[in-house]
Amino acid sequence: MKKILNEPANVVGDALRGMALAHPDLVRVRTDPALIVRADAPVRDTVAVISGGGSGHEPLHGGFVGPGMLSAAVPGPVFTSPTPDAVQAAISQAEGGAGTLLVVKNYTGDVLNFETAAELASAEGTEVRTVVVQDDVAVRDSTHTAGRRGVGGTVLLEKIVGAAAQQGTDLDGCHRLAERVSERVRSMGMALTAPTVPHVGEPSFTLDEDEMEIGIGIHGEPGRERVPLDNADGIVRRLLDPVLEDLPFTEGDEVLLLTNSMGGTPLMELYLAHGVAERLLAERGIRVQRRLVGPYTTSLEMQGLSMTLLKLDAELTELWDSPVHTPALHW
Amino acid sequence: MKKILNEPANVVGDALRGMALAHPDLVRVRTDPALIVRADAPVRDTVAVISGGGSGHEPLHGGFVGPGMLSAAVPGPVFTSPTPDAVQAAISQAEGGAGTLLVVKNYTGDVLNFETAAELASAEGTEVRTVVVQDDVAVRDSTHTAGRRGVGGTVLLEKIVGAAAQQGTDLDGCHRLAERVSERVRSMGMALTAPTVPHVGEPSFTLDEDEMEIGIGIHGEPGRERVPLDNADGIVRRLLDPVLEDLPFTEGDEVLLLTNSMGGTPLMELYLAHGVAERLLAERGIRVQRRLVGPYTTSLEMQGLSMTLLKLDAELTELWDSPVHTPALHW
Amino acid sequence: MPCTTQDVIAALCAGAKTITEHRDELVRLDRSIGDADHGENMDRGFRAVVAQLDSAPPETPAAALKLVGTTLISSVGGASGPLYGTAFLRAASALGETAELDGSVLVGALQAGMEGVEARGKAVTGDKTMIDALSPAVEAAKASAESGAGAATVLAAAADAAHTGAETTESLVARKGRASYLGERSAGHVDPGARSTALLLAAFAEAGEAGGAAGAAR
Amino acid sequence: MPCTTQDVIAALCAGAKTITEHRDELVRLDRSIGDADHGENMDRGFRAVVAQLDSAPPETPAAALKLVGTTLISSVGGASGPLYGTAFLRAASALGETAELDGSVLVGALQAGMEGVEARGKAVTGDKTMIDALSPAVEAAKASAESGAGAATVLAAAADAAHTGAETTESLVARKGRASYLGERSAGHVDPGARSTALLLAAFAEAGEAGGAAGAAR
Ligand SMILES: Nc1ncnc2c1ncn2[C@@H]1O[C@H](COP(=O)(O)OP(=O)(O)O)[C@@H](O)[C@H]1O
Ligand SMILES: Nc1ncnc2c1ncn2[C@@H]1O[C@H](COP(=O)(O)OP(=O)(O)O)[C@@H](O)[C@H]1O
Ligand SMILES: [Mg+2]
Ligand SMILES: [Mg+2]
Ligand SMILES: [Mg+2]
Ligand SMILES: [Mg+2]
Repeated sequence: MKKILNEPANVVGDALRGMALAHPDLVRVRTDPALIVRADAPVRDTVAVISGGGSGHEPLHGGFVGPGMLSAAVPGPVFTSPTPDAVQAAISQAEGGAGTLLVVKNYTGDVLNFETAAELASAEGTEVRTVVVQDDVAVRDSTHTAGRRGVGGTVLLEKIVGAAAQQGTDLDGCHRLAERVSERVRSMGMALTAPTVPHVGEPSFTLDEDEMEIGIGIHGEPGRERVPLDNADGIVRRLLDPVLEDLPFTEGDEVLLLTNSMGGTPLMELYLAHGVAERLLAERGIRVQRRLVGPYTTSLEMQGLSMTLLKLDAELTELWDSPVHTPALHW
Repeated sequence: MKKILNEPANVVGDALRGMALAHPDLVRVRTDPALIVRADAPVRDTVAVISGGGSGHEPLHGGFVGPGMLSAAVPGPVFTSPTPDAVQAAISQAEGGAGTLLVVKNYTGDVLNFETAAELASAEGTEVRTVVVQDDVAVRDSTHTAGRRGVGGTVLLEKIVGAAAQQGTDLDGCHRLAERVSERVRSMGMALTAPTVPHVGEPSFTLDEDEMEIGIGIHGEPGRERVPLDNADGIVRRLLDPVLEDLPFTEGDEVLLLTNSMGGTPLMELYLAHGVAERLLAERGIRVQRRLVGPYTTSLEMQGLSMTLLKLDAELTELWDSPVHTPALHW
Repeated sequence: MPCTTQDVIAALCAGAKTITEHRDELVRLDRSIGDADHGENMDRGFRAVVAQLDSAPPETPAAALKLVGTTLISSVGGASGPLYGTAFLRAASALGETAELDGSVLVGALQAGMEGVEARGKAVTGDKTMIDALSPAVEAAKASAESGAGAATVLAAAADAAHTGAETTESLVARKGRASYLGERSAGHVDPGARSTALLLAAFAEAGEAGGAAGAAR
Repeated sequence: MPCTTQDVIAALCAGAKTITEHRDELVRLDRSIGDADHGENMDRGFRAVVAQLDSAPPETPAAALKLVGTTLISSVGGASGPLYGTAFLRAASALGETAELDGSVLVGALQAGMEGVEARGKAVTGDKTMIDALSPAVEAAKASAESGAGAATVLAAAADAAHTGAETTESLVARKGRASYLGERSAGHVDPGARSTALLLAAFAEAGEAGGAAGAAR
């Protein structure tokens, strides 16, 4: 296993300490339980927007803690949801009296652990709401299954809802907004290589030199199908087509396009893919009004990318544009 | 070769088009010759700070084009210096009447091509100065050799000199400042894996599962030595020790620390290494006043990192802090 | 041969030992159809359980199971933490004040544990989850208890059925948990949670037999 | 058998062809001790040269070499672009108005080209660069011309010496160019630029012989 590590079991805490040193003005961290809070938390009379989940998806979520986005983030072990106590600790550090909105990616473990935390916090008198992000169209949706995963769309939701909270929107309003973003965002991802989890020591799956995985998640799980490597046009088409069909996004729609690196993809290839996506969307008459290109929801060193589309309207665009001041997003 | 590409020969142009679409408010691009200029160029009566070099080091240099940093960037083919005409074209697009400062990383090819461009531009009446960045302590310096490479320190120099130019400093002042930064900055890098150049199709070198390269450059050239894989403490020490000895940096010095990913390193490992570096510097009484952690001077998908230290003073700190508005650096 | 608090603690320690021994196997199973952490998660959780049992030995069987439940919830994370945690908490409630477990009390605890997993995870038999080991275990335990067997025998029956149940998950297409994301590709691999359930029950049963033998010798 | 503009153009096209044929070999050599682009750079440059020669055929040998120089400078990039470009530009200047090259004119051009590379790159013999092919080539050409040989023979002597010179770079530790970053590890590999110099001179010499044979037959 080729990693820059000391004790593999301590990777999350060690990384958190480094992060705190790198951004002393923006965040504070704790390592037991692991959590990251805004340096100025709690912010009085402001809804606390808190997210979390397994580590290994950086900058998600800790990189988005700061004014205009998250109040706190709760990183579990690598690819493993945090425990309820950790979530509860984050709530009690970040809560400023206006309630807490939990942003949970739809994985059984995250949902169950955050659910328990919400119950415990409610029992202690904090008002808690939850939004479950489930934007991954690679997963067939049904009430009989675990449902769709939360992936790249989570970043967009966190930015927009975080902006609303910063502007003083109340818990009800933040919750409704979060549901609205969740309904309008769709994603799909692919991988050229697999990530290696530190406590496992070998790649999560193996792919031949001429193969890729389509419909991958962000935890090293294999995708829906393994297909021959295609060129950038073919790859981007395979991601965008199901995304567009699902909502659906149609001619005249105004969208935000996130071209997301899974972690190890060179920026050159990411921009190249972004250009292809903009061309394909223009051909369909879909108008890209905002864009974000970079590693935002990653899976350790996995090479590959995901495409996320959010259907914009005036409110969402204004919230997207409003200032944000976090380690990974800043304007 | 696992890459998200259409025609490998067109990778630079294709990526530039995607970049322009991603950042329409910040940059304009041309593809023949390839160049990236500030959307508002030329900025009248302001020194044009222009850099460039082979592609594959993104976000260097194109990601640093914008108010407060570079006026233009000239990307050559992957890992190959651009030609003089391309540099000249960038000068003529960016020049606003106050002269041009060329920021050149010390590679024979870059130096020769930029030198020729400078001659041609001077002949046409533009005042041109050049600073050659040579911060890589892995290379033994001597007048009988090609000298030290320009690596991670380039970003810091571009930020600081770009800020000065934006504030109206004249060409002489920008040039002196650039030389001063160059004298105070040192770097060293290592790799766990090799990059794959699109037109080559296989990794630039091969490393066993338990080996790493110390003293690598950013063009896929092997390093000074191949050693057994070490833990994060060991790796960071091997990078920092020669950097500290070289200038030297000593107790009480105030520094900017750049913990730079070579491209494919997970952010978690990068923050972890940053934490180690801050600890080692604190032990030596060196005071880290500013920090930058992320992929800034990369080598395609190479995993690994470099450490750069810049000795700060009040002027450099103020210029570092002043606003910057580019695709990759923004505050 | 009823089952005392000491026997319960011994069984739990045996469970922890088997999880540590099978950590890598569980990681491997989860790597094929999940995210490669089940062995790591369970190992982290049961190490914490042993530490807790050592530092504050519980006084009743119910207290022991409750301690396991809360410790798993606060140390495992993932899907298996809340699910196993709930199972042990519910089993603890079912035990009430009982000081010594017999066959039918055990059935009640097993059943309550399974219902806890069902309530939280919403999985049914055939979804390729730990339910596919738990549900036949409960059935077998019931049948065994109804025929008048003691705690150790009931546990042995449950363990056997769980083992077979876990093996049947190999051919299933997952509908719950992470493996469901793979669709048809999830078939051909044993579910890690079903496997850990079978491992735990086997360890409990073995400890039960040892305890029973000791009890018989007493 | 003097060497006309047509012969020069034929030689340049032969040089381009050999570069394309050896693109991968040059990439491989540069991969070992550099950045794996020398074959790609030279191939891009000489394809551009052939396109230029086709679209605007030069009228004198000097014009042909000048066109090569400017085209390489504006299409190759890297270290080799300005170095080879300068070499051809200086060689063109040395030719002046000469319409047909003989042995001694050729020596002058080769020498001027080499001096151009030295002036820009500051390398000396033994630094493991194209100078290690060029410098013995110039010496051999001089000796051959002094013994009264014609252009083709002089070129053949230069090519032979360049070939040997390139081979000697294998054992050298680089002091210039990218290979110098490797220190001692640069030994054991032929320098790519020295190899491309040898390849070009060999192609020119072969074309010269063919041209000479044609000329003799005329
Ligand atoms: N909804 C569910 N109901 C019952 N068991 C489930 C459910 N979802 C997952 N599981 C069990 O949890 C196991 C995975 O646990 P683990 O790997 O520790 O958590 P995670 O899936 O969060 O990584 C699966 O093998 C399965 O047996
Ligand atoms: N200073 C120099 N003087 C002479 N030749 C040089 C010098 N530096 C490099 N070279 C030659 O250039 C060759 C490398 O060319 P190329 O790979 O195209 O450019 P780059 O090194 O910029 O990638 C080397 O093999 C060497 O022969
Ligand atoms: Mg998990
Ligand atoms: Mg090069
Ligand atoms: Mg798992
Ligand atoms: Mg090269």
